[in-house]
Amino acid sequence: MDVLVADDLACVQLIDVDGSPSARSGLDPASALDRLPSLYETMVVTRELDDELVNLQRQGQLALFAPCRGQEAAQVGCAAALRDTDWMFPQYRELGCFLYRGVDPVGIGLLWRGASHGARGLVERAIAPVCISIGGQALHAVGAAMATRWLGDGGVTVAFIGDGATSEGDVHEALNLAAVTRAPCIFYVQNNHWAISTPVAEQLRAPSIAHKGIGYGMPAVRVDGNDVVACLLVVEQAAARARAGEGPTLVEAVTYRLGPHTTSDDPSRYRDDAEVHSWEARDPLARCRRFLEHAGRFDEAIERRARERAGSLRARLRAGVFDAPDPAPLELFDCVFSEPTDELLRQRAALASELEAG
Amino acid sequence: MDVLVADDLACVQLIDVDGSPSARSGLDPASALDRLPSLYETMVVTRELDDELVNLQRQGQLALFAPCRGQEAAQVGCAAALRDTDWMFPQYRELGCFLYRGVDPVGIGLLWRGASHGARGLVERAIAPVCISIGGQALHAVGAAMATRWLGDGGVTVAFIGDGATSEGDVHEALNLAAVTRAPCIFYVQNNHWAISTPVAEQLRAPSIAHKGIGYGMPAVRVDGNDVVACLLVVEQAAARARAGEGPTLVEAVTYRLGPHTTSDDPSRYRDDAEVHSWEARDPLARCRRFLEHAGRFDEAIERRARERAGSLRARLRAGVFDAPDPAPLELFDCVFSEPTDELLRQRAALASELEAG
Amino acid sequence: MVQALNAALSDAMEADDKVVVFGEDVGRLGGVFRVTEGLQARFGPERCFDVPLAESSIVGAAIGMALRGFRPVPEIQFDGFTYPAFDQIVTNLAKYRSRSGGLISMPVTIRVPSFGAIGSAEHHSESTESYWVHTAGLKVVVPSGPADAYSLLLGSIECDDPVLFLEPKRQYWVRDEVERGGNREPLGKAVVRRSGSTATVVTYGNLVATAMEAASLAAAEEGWELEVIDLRTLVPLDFETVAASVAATGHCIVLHEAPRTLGMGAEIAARVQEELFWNLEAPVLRVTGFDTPYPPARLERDWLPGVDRLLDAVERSLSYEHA
Amino acid sequence: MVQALNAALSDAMEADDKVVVFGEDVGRLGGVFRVTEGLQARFGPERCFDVPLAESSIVGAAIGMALRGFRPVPEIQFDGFTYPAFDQIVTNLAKYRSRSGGLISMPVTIRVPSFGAIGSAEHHSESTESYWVHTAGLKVVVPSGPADAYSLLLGSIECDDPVLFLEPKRQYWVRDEVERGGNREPLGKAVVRRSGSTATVVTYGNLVATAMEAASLAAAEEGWELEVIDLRTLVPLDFETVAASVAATGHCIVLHEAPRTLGMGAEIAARVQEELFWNLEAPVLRVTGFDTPYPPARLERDWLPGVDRLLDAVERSLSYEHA
Ligand SMILES: Cc1ncc(C[n+]2csc(CCOP(=O)(O)OP(=O)(O)O)c2C)c(N)n1
Ligand SMILES: Cc1ncc(C[n+]2csc(CCOP(=O)(O)OP(=O)(O)O)c2C)c(N)n1
Ligand SMILES: [Mg+2]
Ligand SMILES: [Mg+2]
Repeated sequence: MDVLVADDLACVQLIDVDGSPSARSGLDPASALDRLPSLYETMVVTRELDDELVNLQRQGQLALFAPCRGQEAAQVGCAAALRDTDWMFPQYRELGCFLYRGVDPVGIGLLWRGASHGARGLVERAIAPVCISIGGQALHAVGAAMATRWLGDGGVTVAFIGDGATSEGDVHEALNLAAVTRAPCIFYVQNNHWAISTPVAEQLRAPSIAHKGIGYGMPAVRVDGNDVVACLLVVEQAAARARAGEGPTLVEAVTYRLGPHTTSDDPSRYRDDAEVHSWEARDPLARCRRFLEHAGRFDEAIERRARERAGSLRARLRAGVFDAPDPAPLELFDCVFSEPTDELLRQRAALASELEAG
Repeated sequence: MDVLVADDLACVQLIDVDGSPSARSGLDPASALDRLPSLYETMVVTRELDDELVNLQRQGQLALFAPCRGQEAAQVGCAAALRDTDWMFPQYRELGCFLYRGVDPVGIGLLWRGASHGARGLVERAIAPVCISIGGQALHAVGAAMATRWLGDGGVTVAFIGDGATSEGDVHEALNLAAVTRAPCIFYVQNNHWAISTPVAEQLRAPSIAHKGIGYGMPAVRVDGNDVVACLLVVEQAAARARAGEGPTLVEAVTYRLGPHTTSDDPSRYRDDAEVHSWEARDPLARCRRFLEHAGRFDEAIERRARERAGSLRARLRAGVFDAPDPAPLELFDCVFSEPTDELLRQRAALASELEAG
Repeated sequence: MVQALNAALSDAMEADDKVVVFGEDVGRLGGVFRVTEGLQARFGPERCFDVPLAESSIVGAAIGMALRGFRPVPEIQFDGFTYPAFDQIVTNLAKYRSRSGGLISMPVTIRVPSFGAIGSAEHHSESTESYWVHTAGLKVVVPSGPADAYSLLLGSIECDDPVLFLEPKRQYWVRDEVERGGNREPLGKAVVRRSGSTATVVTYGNLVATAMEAASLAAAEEGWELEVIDLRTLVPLDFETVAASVAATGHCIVLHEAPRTLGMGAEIAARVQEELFWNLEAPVLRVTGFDTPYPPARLERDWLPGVDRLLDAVERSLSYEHA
Repeated sequence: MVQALNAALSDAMEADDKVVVFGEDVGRLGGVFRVTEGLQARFGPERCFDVPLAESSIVGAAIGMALRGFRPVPEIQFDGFTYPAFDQIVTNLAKYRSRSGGLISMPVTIRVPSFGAIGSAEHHSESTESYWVHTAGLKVVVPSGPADAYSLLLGSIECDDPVLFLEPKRQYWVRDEVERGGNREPLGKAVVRRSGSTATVVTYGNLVATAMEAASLAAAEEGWELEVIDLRTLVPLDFETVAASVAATGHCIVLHEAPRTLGMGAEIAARVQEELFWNLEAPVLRVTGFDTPYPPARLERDWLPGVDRLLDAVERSLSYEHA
């Protein structure tokens, strides 16, 4: 009797864990070499701003923060593979993508401060608001991909999805709809091994997340998510397929969340330090730097520029977020609808007089 | 670069389209031969009662009916592979399963008459109420499978799912939950090629529905759904696996809906007669009969008994459904909760006095 | 009404090539009620198309299309199947504008064949409006007949906010001359379908016809002059029209199919007593469905509020006295 | 309150081995609020366990377990994440008993950390109660403090009907001696938290504390004696307790966090004016959240109804005169 079984799937890798060139792919890193210093710089900046946001939270300046430490290569590599006009649909942890696109970190800081939903500064750079409710963004990305095709602008869209998010019904519906309509959409799963306290092995039973592609009739690739060059090249290929009308791709970037789920979380309650340490040894920043060194492309000026840019953005972030004044409460009524209804105007007036009364 | 591609998957088949034994499986039909006359009988009864329900609808006795013509082998074969205590979770079209279990057709008729939701007589035979809202029943089946294991009763559950239903988020969540918990659950997809007017080719892009198993780490089988022996043996194997603690199986029974989606539907608006005719040639009843003949197990008494039983059940169905009195409206208030609330009693009294007033 | 809706879709698609129509069985088949018939042939399969059987995906994809400047008009095949899309509607569609600080509009009109009284199966007769009306960020429109169906659908599609457009299926077979030419009805205006000074009946959708029938009967048999208000849009609510009427009559009855508890009647009653406390000669009464699941088809006639249940309430209101 | 809830779960699991607890992060981690802490260690991973990240599956699986005789007590991690499970709750859980002609009970208690005022992210502060209260077939319970949390949770688990058990997160950190020993509170009884003759304040959950604070202040500063009613269960609604109080005070104010339109206040107001029309000296007033999405954390204090907004309304009620 014919029973379907799954083949194993190797990770695409161009940079070895120790930073030397890796043979595990048929891709050529040459095309990426020129851009690598700038990717490295964005990864450094991401790491530093991530730290600063954790700091700000500890100082009582943010309500909460979900750090991306460990996932910088997965995020920066993916963002770098896109055009500036390709819409990205983040979950919430994609700081590296935001910074690659040049989003002002102050907007991100104010989001986590609890001063706005969605984050200011994203939409203007073709990034959808963050989608805290897991999975929904995948469908938005498919709809936008269909629209992009109708507009004929040659764009692609990227849905960012966590390993946990793959369990949600919406992500299934998104993969299926994209496959059926051949939408120019890339499903980019950052498998960081944990969904809060749930390990990926309890999230699904397939040999890998990429194996899900088969059930949708969609090509799928596993990539070493701590290898920025591999992420860049794999997403570039997926984007080229999409732009050529060949439809969606599922990319599983295998990485690790080195920090807590959010600043409210204590990961020591559910995972071993040893596991964390083993992934710290695969740190995407160090690997990228060693690879640059191997390739003879590294010089101290790269590191210095990165640290300088990080420093100035940290300062900008702190200045914009620390004790930032709260937004005006009355504005809440202004963007429920395109025009406030009579009822909303009435309620706005009631709150206004409350606020006046003190 | 390693990209996952799907292998082809052949259908398990024991009876050829022309009724001769088929080589397309490693299964041995011998074990099924003794039971085959009785399966054939239930298939004949199903066909006749299906016709009668269509008749009753045409005569204005039913609000609606969703005929199962063409899917008798898929339904009867599956039901016959189970124990009487294994819970089945139907979608709505599973007349063959109901009859195999000995459900009184009057309950089914009254359901479609619009006299009850869910259908009387199912629950007593370990069949869940019909689930008109597509997909939800798959999750109920998984929960019941988990419960069955906790009860240690060695049971399995079967979720009946249409090809269209596979697109719903709930079905994905059910497959994943069952795989992760190794629940003793069989996902039995009747791929009848159409979801109302949507052909299966527009419902998904995978080479087959069975290919979805890979993404869940779940064994999957394609079976010729018009071959009652193949359906029986495949489900028996899946049930044995589940009972042995080896977890769920996805079974795709490839069949065809010969009739309209429901009596309100006019399939000539969306599909060709030629397609329908080609499937009529693969009629599961005729095939089963020819196979019995081949095996030297057929005699006219089998046909006669089947027609007699069908005739008497038709009569019983008509008698129980034709101009059946409506249920008492006040009963509506009695099974909202285990005990009606004060508010419901108040509303019940209000309706009672309305009804009295005439 | 089917023809009017079809005409509105067709005119909207003609006028604006950003309008796209999709859903289950709306393309090849033209919809199970034929509301989208001919649109695929006329505008092509890129502008009117079928999607897989997954309601959350229908709304979720519409959000992405709207984000890129389209005006999606998806259909959810039946009222009860809006529930699988509830999360996308409430979590995303309703909140996208405010989440984006007002930068992103969501001009999405979700058409939903709705309400009961057509003898259908479970989940095919739901009154879903309370769920949407309670959700900030959604507009809710319920036409009661062909002419409104045409102009309100055009008004909804033109509106830059998400609209739940609930079509009373029972009215699908009502035919009426509808003036085309693209006259849109702005959302938020109720209409007085019949004037009267005895008592105010506030309703919408299917039950406008019931109220009109009751009003004729009441005039003929009791000499009561009922004022019948068709709300047409539940959000924004045209409370002014209700208030003006109740101020004059002193009696108010709200009529809807949805279960009583937290149905629209609760909101209207709360609002009327808040703002017209001294005008009322009797409490606002609610004539509604019961707090049970929608019954099987054979029982729906008993369950649904009809002319008698309404007139009973009018009588109770008119004869209301100090306890 | 976390300890009280944990004790109730533990006592229920001890008393009945058909009680099972599951959800996202409830097993290994013991819940993001630690409500299920220690249960997996004590009762084993078959009776307290984690499931994949999929809320519809949590409720759908609970239905199947209940069908086979279990008493599932699933957790949905936050209020806003009940929406992906809305279809299973409304379409199946609420209707299963009636669909099966009364043959199948659904003793499922869905625990939901709920409501606002804890400075959290979007979707973590939703008031979902209106959606459930409007849906026939669901019971809705909202404890306001530790003692009730214990006895109402036991009462809910024991109840043979589906219960949405909405835990006001803001109260999680309130500690109080709770008498264990399995005393269950039957559902459907409100409680008068403070007696008074000036005006009735009807509320539940987080805002009971607000109302109590306002009542002390009003007594001290204005000499008003507010009667504070904690509804505790919204379905079944203990309207008798409300009616008795309003009959005595003639003034009624309903207080809740949920947006105003079709919040619980609408139902209470509609019902009070229906049944106590001549007792009222002023309209029932609603003191509520606004008809906007729940605001970002920094604005929630302005948005949520507090002591001042409540006392303003009391004053408006007491000074209400013919317009
Ligand atoms: C619909 C929904 N359910 C539950 C949650 C609570 N929650 C927040 S993050 C999270 C885990 C997400 O894991 P994953 O998708 O792997 O993303 P990661 O946090 O690892 O980046 C959960 C359960 C949520 N935000 N949305
Ligand atoms: C959630 C939901 N959405 C839509 C429908 C309307 N509907 C009824 S049957 C059907 C097609 C089902 O197709 P399939 O699953 O293949 O089952 P089949 O009818 O072929 O047996 C649709 C869309 C429904 N009943 N439930
Ligand atoms: Mg993760
Ligand atoms: Mg089908």
